[in-house]
Amino acid sequence: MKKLMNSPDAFVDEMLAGLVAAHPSLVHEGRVVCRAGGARKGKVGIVSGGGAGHLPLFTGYVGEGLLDACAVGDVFAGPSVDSCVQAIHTADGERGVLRLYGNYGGDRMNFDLAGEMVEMDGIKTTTVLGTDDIASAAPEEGTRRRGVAGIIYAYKIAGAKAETGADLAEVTATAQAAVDAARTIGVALSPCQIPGAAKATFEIGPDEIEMGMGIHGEPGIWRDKLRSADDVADEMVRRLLADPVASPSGRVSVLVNSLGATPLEELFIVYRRVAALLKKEGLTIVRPLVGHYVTSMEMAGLSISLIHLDAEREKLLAAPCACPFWRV
Amino acid sequence: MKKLMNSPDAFVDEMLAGLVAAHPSLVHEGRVVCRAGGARKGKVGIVSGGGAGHLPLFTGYVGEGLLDACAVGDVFAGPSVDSCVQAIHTADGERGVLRLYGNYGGDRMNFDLAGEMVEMDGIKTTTVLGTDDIASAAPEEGTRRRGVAGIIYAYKIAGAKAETGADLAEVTATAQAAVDAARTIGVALSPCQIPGAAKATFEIGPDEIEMGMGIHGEPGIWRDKLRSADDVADEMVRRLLADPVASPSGRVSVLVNSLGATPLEELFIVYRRVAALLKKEGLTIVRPLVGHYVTSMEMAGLSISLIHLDAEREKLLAAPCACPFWRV
Amino acid sequence: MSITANTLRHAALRARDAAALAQDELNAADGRMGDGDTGVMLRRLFEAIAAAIPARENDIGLVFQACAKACASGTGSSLGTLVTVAMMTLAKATKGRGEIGWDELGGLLASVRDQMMARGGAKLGDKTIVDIIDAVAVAVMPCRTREEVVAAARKEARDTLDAYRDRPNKLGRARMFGDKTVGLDDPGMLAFSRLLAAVAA
Amino acid sequence: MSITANTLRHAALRARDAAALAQDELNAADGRMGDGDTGVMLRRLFEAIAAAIPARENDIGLVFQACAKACASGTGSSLGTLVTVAMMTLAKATKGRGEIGWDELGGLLASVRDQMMARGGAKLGDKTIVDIIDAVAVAVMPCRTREEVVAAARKEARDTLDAYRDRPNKLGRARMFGDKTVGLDDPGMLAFSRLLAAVAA
Ligand SMILES: Nc1ncnc2c1ncn2[C@@H]1O[C@H](COP(=O)(O)OP(=O)(O)O)[C@@H](O)[C@H]1O
Ligand SMILES: Nc1ncnc2c1ncn2[C@@H]1O[C@H](COP(=O)(O)OP(=O)(O)O)[C@@H](O)[C@H]1O
Ligand SMILES: [Mg+2]
Ligand SMILES: [Mg+2]
Ligand SMILES: [Mg+2]
Ligand SMILES: [Mg+2]
Repeated sequence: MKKLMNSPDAFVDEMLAGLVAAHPSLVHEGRVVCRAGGARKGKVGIVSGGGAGHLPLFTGYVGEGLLDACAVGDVFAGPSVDSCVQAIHTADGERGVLRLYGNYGGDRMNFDLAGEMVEMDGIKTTTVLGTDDIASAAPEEGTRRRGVAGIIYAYKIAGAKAETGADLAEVTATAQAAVDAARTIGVALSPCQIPGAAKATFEIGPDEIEMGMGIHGEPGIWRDKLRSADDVADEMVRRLLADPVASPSGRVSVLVNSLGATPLEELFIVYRRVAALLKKEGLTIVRPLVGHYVTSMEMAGLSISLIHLDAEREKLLAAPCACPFWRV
Repeated sequence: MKKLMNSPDAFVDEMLAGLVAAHPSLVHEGRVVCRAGGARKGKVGIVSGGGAGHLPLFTGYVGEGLLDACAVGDVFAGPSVDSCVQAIHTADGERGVLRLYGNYGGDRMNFDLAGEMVEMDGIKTTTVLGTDDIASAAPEEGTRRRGVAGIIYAYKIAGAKAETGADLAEVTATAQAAVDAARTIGVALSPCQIPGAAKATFEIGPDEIEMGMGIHGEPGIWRDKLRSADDVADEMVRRLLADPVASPSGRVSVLVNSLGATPLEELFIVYRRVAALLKKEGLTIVRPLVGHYVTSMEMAGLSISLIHLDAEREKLLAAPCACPFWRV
Repeated sequence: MSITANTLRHAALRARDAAALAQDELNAADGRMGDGDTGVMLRRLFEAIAAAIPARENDIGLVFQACAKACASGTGSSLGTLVTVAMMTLAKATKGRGEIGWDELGGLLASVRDQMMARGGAKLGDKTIVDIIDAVAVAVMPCRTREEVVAAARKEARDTLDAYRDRPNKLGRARMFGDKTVGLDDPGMLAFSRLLAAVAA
Repeated sequence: MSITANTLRHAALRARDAAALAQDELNAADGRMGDGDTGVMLRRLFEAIAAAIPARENDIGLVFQACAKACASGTGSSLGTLVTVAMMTLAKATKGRGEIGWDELGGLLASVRDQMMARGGAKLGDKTIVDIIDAVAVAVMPCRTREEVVAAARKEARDTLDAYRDRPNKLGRARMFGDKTVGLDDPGMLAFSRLLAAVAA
């Protein structure tokens, strides 16, 4: 796995430098990226973050109607506590800050510590954890699930809610409800490599696929010979629909997301089947997304995310937003 | 190179089905994709096309302020003459149709034949060929150069011109000027595979890079050990700037484009350097683009395109447009 | 006896069967210097042509036009388009004719060659299908009967393949392979010789 | 003699040197069940700590707080954050103190262990750094002098590594490797034992 880079140590900082150079709506200071205009006074702030290597996640979703700031660490390693503190400060518009990020042990420790630190500065914070990966734990253990691509729905919905002037408790509740309504499952076809690492994050045979693998190579549900796109899509959709949600409305949005190397051609082949399956189940698809939204660098594979929409979520999903990688 | 697909024969048709299912602004009939609203009467139509396997090119750029219709063939094989005819008919708003596509022998034969056929139906057509790949022929042989990623600038600029109500000759001249002002060079790190093919489109060592390779694996300028991102960017920019253009204005747009598997992280690392180099040359960058714009499925590598802007091109580049993969 | 619409109907069936038989050989030949699809493309193309030929049409030009139509929707490959060009050229040249003399065949092939060169940009000597058509066109030019045409065409096709084998391809995908194509048959030439052998059996 | 700010300054320098020496060993240990970065992370972290320790501060709590600050900006890795937690815990517990008795060390380590568990969610027996801190905390609890603490701690650290080696890791990245971690040292535990050996030399 070749990389166009200068040195593993400079990978993340040079990537952030390029990101903000290409997108003047973003600025960065160290490992924190925020809106060029800074925090908007009177709006609840939303911060996210985690390990680098998942672009457009996290930093690409900073913008109007989405996130206010992100803290990123090295590739696949959490942001430092200081970066988390800094991100929260940057996002603070004096109405409190929601920490909205994926459920990973290291990230949680750092954001929690940061939360306590900023509280001493008088900033009120709350936490909502992305827990959409249905392959990472059973439904009964929902809070142990990892957060993967589905979190971008929570960004969009909570971000739109915050723009309405809602208070911290409301934004937090809306974000939590969005996470609770989102489900994701992924398949991996080839690994990626952490810059500077001696070998790939995992090994997989030239004709194998792994169902349910996580975005850092966390083991999935099964590994077997590659199957047809329709067979793979069928199983993924079946698993997503079998996972219980509180009150399904019959309206969903769906995200068919490349983990990196899998091209748009294959995403559309899969989306075609997903759309047909959901239709057959009587579900209406609203604002589907197909593309590179949450990646693991050059990993091949894709994930399918489903979010069940109530009237409020559907409205918030349709609200205007503008960041380098998503615009409504 | 594993693919999530159902069968090589169904690859393109299923991909198109998924594309239009996900993007209601597009419709397709066979191998032709056009705007859902159909041709706008009184506007010069613009059609493009070529082999499939380059998404978002070509079909992804159909939309307001861009293309009216595209004809695609099998993966890396030209569209049939009939599809070209059909695309031209679909794009016809009774003010003539510009055929704007990459300079490849097969595509040219088919679009030329189609042009003669529709002329019998009273549709006036013109041709502008994308010839931006500076690695494919010397500057003196500019018309022999292949068309690669830089063509999307011609789509945008000609598309915006057509929306102004300009006539066929004006739109054609604007498109030709855009092509003449655009330069691209690519590097490849790994090959891709045509669905159903027994082997990859080319072979390249695990530590090698090829400078100047084309988007179907056409041989480039040199092949050597992988170098640092900055070294690679330096040479690419040097080659782009050394290629003479008619009247450089000091203002350029630049596209750092993934050929497929190369992730955004690496694109931004390269863009950071490209931006610094152009600045050092006294050039001002307008509306840079970084992402997956013209790919070769899962090929690893990237291309850098530069377009020199005069006042009109800069204005047209900034004009509103909306397609699934580019919005202004 | 001259060439009629019926001659074409029979030829189309033979060409279809020959293309099916030659599929793997042509794919393999193309695989050595291209994308390995010449055989499969040609099989599909001649299936479409055979299916599209009108059963009762006597106008040779209209028969060729139906063939051209079938080709135009069937493929976007270079060779496929060149076959379309050939069919269109023949359609124009024979429009309104119920029969054609065997002595006209050389001239018709020559205009096919010229149109293909005009469309595809190949030059004589580039080692493409154009070279074998050119050679056969010249060879059958003096022929007056079916027997003469068949004998001259078959011999010339074989000779041309042999003559070009040890020269490099200079056009299209195959050109990228440069001197590696020395010793190999050009897939388009090979395809023409196989079809000719079947039609002229 | 008791523990003073000066004791910490000396310890920090020894820890920094030990972390540098152990870098490759720890990377290799982590490479077998994780992402192979424990060593490099720890070296950087203790370089930052050694550089951040105030030269003239006598308040032990403030010395630890400076260490915590250095950690917080240095790393986002799990172990790095746990070291930050340890420093913060010690800072809070010793704020305003100019000296600490060696008999207090067991209690301090126990609260470090508790805070790490509260933050990181590890349970005793998961085979993490928490287990070795727990074991050492319990072992030094009855000790009254530096000599007693050093002897008990070094022995207990070795014994704990030995005791856990043939058990599987149950937490974090290493958990994914399941029974493949049997026979291997946990990199966090190994790191603690190397630092301890250096500080308690
Ligand atoms: N421009 C051209 N002019 C003449 N012959 C051509 C041209 N391009 C291709 N050919 C012929 O077509 C053959 C390749 O056909 P095919 O494999 O169907 O095309 P493709 O390269 O599109 O896959 C070549 O061997 C050559 O004889
Ligand atoms: N949640 C946790 N609780 C206790 N110890 C942990 C926890 N997570 C990691 N560790 C310890 O940290 C070590 C790994 O450290 P390091 O390689 O720096 O972290 P990372 O896994 O982030 O790369 C493990 O061997 C383990 O001892
Ligand atoms: Mg790590
Ligand atoms: Mg082909
Ligand atoms: Mg071919
Ligand atoms: Mg590690």
